[in-house]
Amino acid sequence: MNVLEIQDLNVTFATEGGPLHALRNVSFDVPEHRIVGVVGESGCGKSTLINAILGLLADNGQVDSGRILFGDHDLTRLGPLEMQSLRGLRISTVFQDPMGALNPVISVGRQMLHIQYRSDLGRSEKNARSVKMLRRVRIPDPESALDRYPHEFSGGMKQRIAIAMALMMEPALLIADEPTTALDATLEVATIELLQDLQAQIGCSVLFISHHLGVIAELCDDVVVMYAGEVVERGTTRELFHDPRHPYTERLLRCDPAGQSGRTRHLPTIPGEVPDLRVRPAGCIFAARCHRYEGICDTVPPEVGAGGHRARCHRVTP
Amino acid sequence: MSEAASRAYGSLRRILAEPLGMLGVVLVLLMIGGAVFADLLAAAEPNKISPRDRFLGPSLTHLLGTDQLGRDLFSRALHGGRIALSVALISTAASLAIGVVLGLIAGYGPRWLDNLMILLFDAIKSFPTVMLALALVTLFGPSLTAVMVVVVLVNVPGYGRIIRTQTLALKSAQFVTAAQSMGAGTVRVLRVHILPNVIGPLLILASMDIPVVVAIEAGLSFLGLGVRPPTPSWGAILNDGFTAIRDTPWIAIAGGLPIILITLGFTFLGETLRDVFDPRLKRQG
Amino acid sequence: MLYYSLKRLGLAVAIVSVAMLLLFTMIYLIPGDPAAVALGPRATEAMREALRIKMGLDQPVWIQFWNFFVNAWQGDLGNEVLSDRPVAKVVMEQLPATLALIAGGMVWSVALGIPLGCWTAVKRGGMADRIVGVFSVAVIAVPSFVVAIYALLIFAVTLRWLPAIGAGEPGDLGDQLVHLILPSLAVGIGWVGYIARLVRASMLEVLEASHIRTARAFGLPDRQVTYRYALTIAILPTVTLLGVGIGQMLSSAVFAEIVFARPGVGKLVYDAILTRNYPLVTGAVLVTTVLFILINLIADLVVGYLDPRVRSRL
Amino acid sequence: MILTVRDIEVTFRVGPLLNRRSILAVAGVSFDVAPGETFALVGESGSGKTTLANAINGLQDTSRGEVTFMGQRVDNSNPGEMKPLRRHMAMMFQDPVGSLSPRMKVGDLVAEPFRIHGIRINLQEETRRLLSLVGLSGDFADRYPHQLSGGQARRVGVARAIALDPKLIIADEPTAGLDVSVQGEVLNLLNDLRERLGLAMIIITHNLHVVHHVADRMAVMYLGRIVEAGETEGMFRAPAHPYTATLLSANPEPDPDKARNRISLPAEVPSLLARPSGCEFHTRCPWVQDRCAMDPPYTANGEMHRIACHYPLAPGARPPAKDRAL
Repeated sequence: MNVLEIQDLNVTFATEGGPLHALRNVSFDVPEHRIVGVVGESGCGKSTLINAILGLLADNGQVDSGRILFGDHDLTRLGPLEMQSLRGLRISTVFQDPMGALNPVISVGRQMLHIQYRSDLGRSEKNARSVKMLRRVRIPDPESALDRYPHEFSGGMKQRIAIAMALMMEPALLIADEPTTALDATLEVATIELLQDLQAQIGCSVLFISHHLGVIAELCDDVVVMYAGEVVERGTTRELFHDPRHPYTERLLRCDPAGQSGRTRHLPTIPGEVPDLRVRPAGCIFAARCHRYEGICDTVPPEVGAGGHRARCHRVTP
Repeated sequence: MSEAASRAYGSLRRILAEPLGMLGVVLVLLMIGGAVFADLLAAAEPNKISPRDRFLGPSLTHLLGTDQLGRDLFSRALHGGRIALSVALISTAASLAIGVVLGLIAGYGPRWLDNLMILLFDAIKSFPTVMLALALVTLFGPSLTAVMVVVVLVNVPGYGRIIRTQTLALKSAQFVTAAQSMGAGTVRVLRVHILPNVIGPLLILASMDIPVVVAIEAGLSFLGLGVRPPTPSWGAILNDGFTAIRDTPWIAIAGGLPIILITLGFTFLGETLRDVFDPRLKRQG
Repeated sequence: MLYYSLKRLGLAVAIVSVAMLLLFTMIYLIPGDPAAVALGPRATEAMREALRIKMGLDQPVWIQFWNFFVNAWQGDLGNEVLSDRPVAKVVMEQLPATLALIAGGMVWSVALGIPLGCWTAVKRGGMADRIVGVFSVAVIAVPSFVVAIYALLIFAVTLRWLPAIGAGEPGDLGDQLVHLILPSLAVGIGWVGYIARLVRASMLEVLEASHIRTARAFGLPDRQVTYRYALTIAILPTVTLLGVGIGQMLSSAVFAEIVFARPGVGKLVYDAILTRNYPLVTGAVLVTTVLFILINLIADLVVGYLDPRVRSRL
Repeated sequence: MILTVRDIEVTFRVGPLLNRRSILAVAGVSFDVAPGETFALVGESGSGKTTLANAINGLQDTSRGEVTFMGQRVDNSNPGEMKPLRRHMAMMFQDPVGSLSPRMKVGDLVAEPFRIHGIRINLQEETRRLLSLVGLSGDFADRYPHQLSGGQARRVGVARAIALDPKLIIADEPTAGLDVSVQGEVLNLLNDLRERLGLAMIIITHNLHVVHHVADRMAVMYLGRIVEAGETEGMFRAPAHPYTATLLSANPEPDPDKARNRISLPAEVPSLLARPSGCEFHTRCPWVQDRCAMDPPYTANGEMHRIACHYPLAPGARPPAKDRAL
């Protein structure tokens, strides 16, 4: 059973230099009770993907084709009000920037109260739920925290409050957009453990976006690798990290200095740059930087089939 | 140099592509042209009194009519543009020069100097403009110089503060620290790294301030505290018209119309300049 | 908050003091003998000398300034030349009329500006946004005295809808309000534009903030996000700007009072200039300046109170 | 030694006028850098590593201690005295694009060190030479910073740093803001240049794995102090200070089978305004014992491997089991 199925999703933005094809034929599933990681470098389309799922694309962006299935709904076809009724209740989100994630002029308690506006509980019961949730994310003295304002908390605590708010209505799907990137490494570990614990308790699925391979390897069950708006490889975490098939995944894993067990003076890199998405190459998106490039890569875009461990590459037998 | 020329041409095209920018350019050129070629465009002497022609309504010989002394209002309005524009340009340039220097000193200098300057800026700014102008004109006597001193006094604190705030922000920018770490001195840092980054937005703001300056000059002249009669000034014409507003409204219209046109022209132009060159400024409202 | 308030208060006192110093310097720099100027050419040397002593002009500069400074802080701005009445009293008599005019302008600008700004921010890019944008720029650009005269010409002289001059019958509130409409419109219309633009700009900025994205992602209704989460923050710079706006309206009020022949501080100063009543001019300038600083202080304190980030600081 | 840092302290005064307090951002740091060596300063935000770099470079006044560069005292020196020495000590700043003046072209940016020091030379030729040295074509000279990618901007920063043939480069987070695939390029470039030009380098970073591949020796900082310093190789093999061990485990290898051994520190970093008593790490240390809250640990200067801990870890130590259920 999949909580979320993304099928052949295409998103374009109207820009001054012409249409920018930000997501191309993106397909993957988020199964029940699993943590799916989306990994990619800057410009790979991670943020666009989240905004498309949440129905929060900027005014100049639009879904051209494809479906985002969430339960019985196709999220690309829902009106704003229907979408709004899902957000916060069935799909929740934790964003990257803990400093700006909470409204600075409304107290934490009120903000948590507002999120529960769809619940029939009385005010004191709602507050009790907020306190319980804050306690679960290990905020010290949660009762008094309700009356405090976001600026009175440290960055790590703010991010934990944001997590508490996201999980308050026990959603079926939690989208976490680089939730630990802005935190120090030692706090990052604690936050990830917290997410793991809460996911196990609530039993939701998580779509976890990160550029940090180590974090993905530790936290996620499945991984989707994105490059320049395309899914280039997907599989279980173990498959992907032990047996990377797409040349991009392979090289990305080698680039991570943490992956070098011994000391080397010369670190591997991926030469070249991400192509301009306004003029997509006719063939494989990675062809220009690929070390396993051959003639066909320039002309025919590789496709991926459904299911299992897949890579979008001509050199990989499907 | 051709690169700069083609850039300038490109900017001009972008301004003209906006309807408001186009309107602004046309209005400004019209008013400047009218002022520069006033003698050619209006046959009549602006100050020639002819008692027989008093209070004539608009006609082909007198496009905007005549005033209580029989002077041709069209000619006076065009010549009034000279006064308004020269006051605006001279005093804006002076305010810019003083404001930039003071702002750089406040922003880059020691903390106590900064505090002192800000206090001074705030104190000057807290005089209501017209009140300050009235006080100064009372003390120095009505004259164009007094008007320009008022404009400089009113503008400098604003310009100074903007430059100071931006300088303060850039002072700790990494590229400034980088230059300092290479051994760049204060003068080099200010000239090469800070000034080019703060001057552009200020020039745009200053162009949007020209209507304000025109308004100060016209306002003081309207109160009889600006240029001395019989020098033609829009404010003075407006005052003549105000005195006779019940019977001969065209005099007031002749005085007010050029003020409206030039302020709108410069404002539309400034707005477009800002949108085209510095969209960030828009945020500051 | 206490520390913040004290700091703002201290700053206001410092600004008032510097403003007094500036004003005193200007008076001191007048070319010629103030006593001679005040008394006119027919006065005898003895009369001038008497006035000089009375005005304290025989003392050294710093003592003159000190006296001016101390007296001014105590509300003693000297006596005016014509009737020898205390300047402070004369100015205070005229102040309510000016304040009513400014309050009227403020009502116009707030009642129209904030909804317009909010509306155009939500509907940005649309036709209404463009029209309001041009309107805002236009009313900001055109000087208030031109607006005053044209309004007088159109609504009072030509259409005869509204009274042209005066402040209305004393005691008759309705009549006074009718007389207030045109002058307060002339004073306030530019600020309708300013406020509409500022509210729009700061709304757009706040609406892009990541906490607004978070609120949307939690499924909060659009109305709540716009009015409760965004407008409460976007309104803060508007309050500060209103403080500044009072200063500009004080300037516009001078013209409005003259054009519409209303009583008020502006008219008072204008008449004082024509009669060379210098103590009255400087006194009135000082009073309006202090008023302006005071209103800005209040605006800062209100912003501080509305913003928990400031409120909770000491 | 090309650079000697002895017991330096940097104090900041913070807070409102009536309630001004001073915080110790750098609290007595000592280390040496030998010619041709790469030394790494590692720490998280608030550890004082960037402040320390600025103090060495004379951009930040110190309240105690000595900094000696090429035999000359440079702490608290005035700009005039410092200027000749700046030729020999170059800085690279965190933000690759932000450290380039936005309205200057790359060519002028690379030529700037020569202009500042009044060196008469064929600037155009020299600029091209430097750009090619960092792997950029001459066409880049006409670009503006905002037209560069992060990696390219970083290369321009390197070209500026090596322009005057310095003896020492201080690089603050040289890989910050760069994607993993580009990080390697910059580190390789720095390594190459160091070997070719014989420079000494100080690398400041929070990422220990970056350090592993470039630094000969390293020091780990916490709340403005060095808690452990020594040979990079040895510290990676057997971290002795609990904080070093935590940092090492915090950036795990991208391997799902190995990643689960991370050491978690739930408590927050203490404020510099309220430094903990005794060993300042005791509020977060998984191995904490009673003595740690009372006695500050002592470190001797000049030893090859310095550890500020009462109970240094044995190689491969795991934190004592703790109750994770809450």
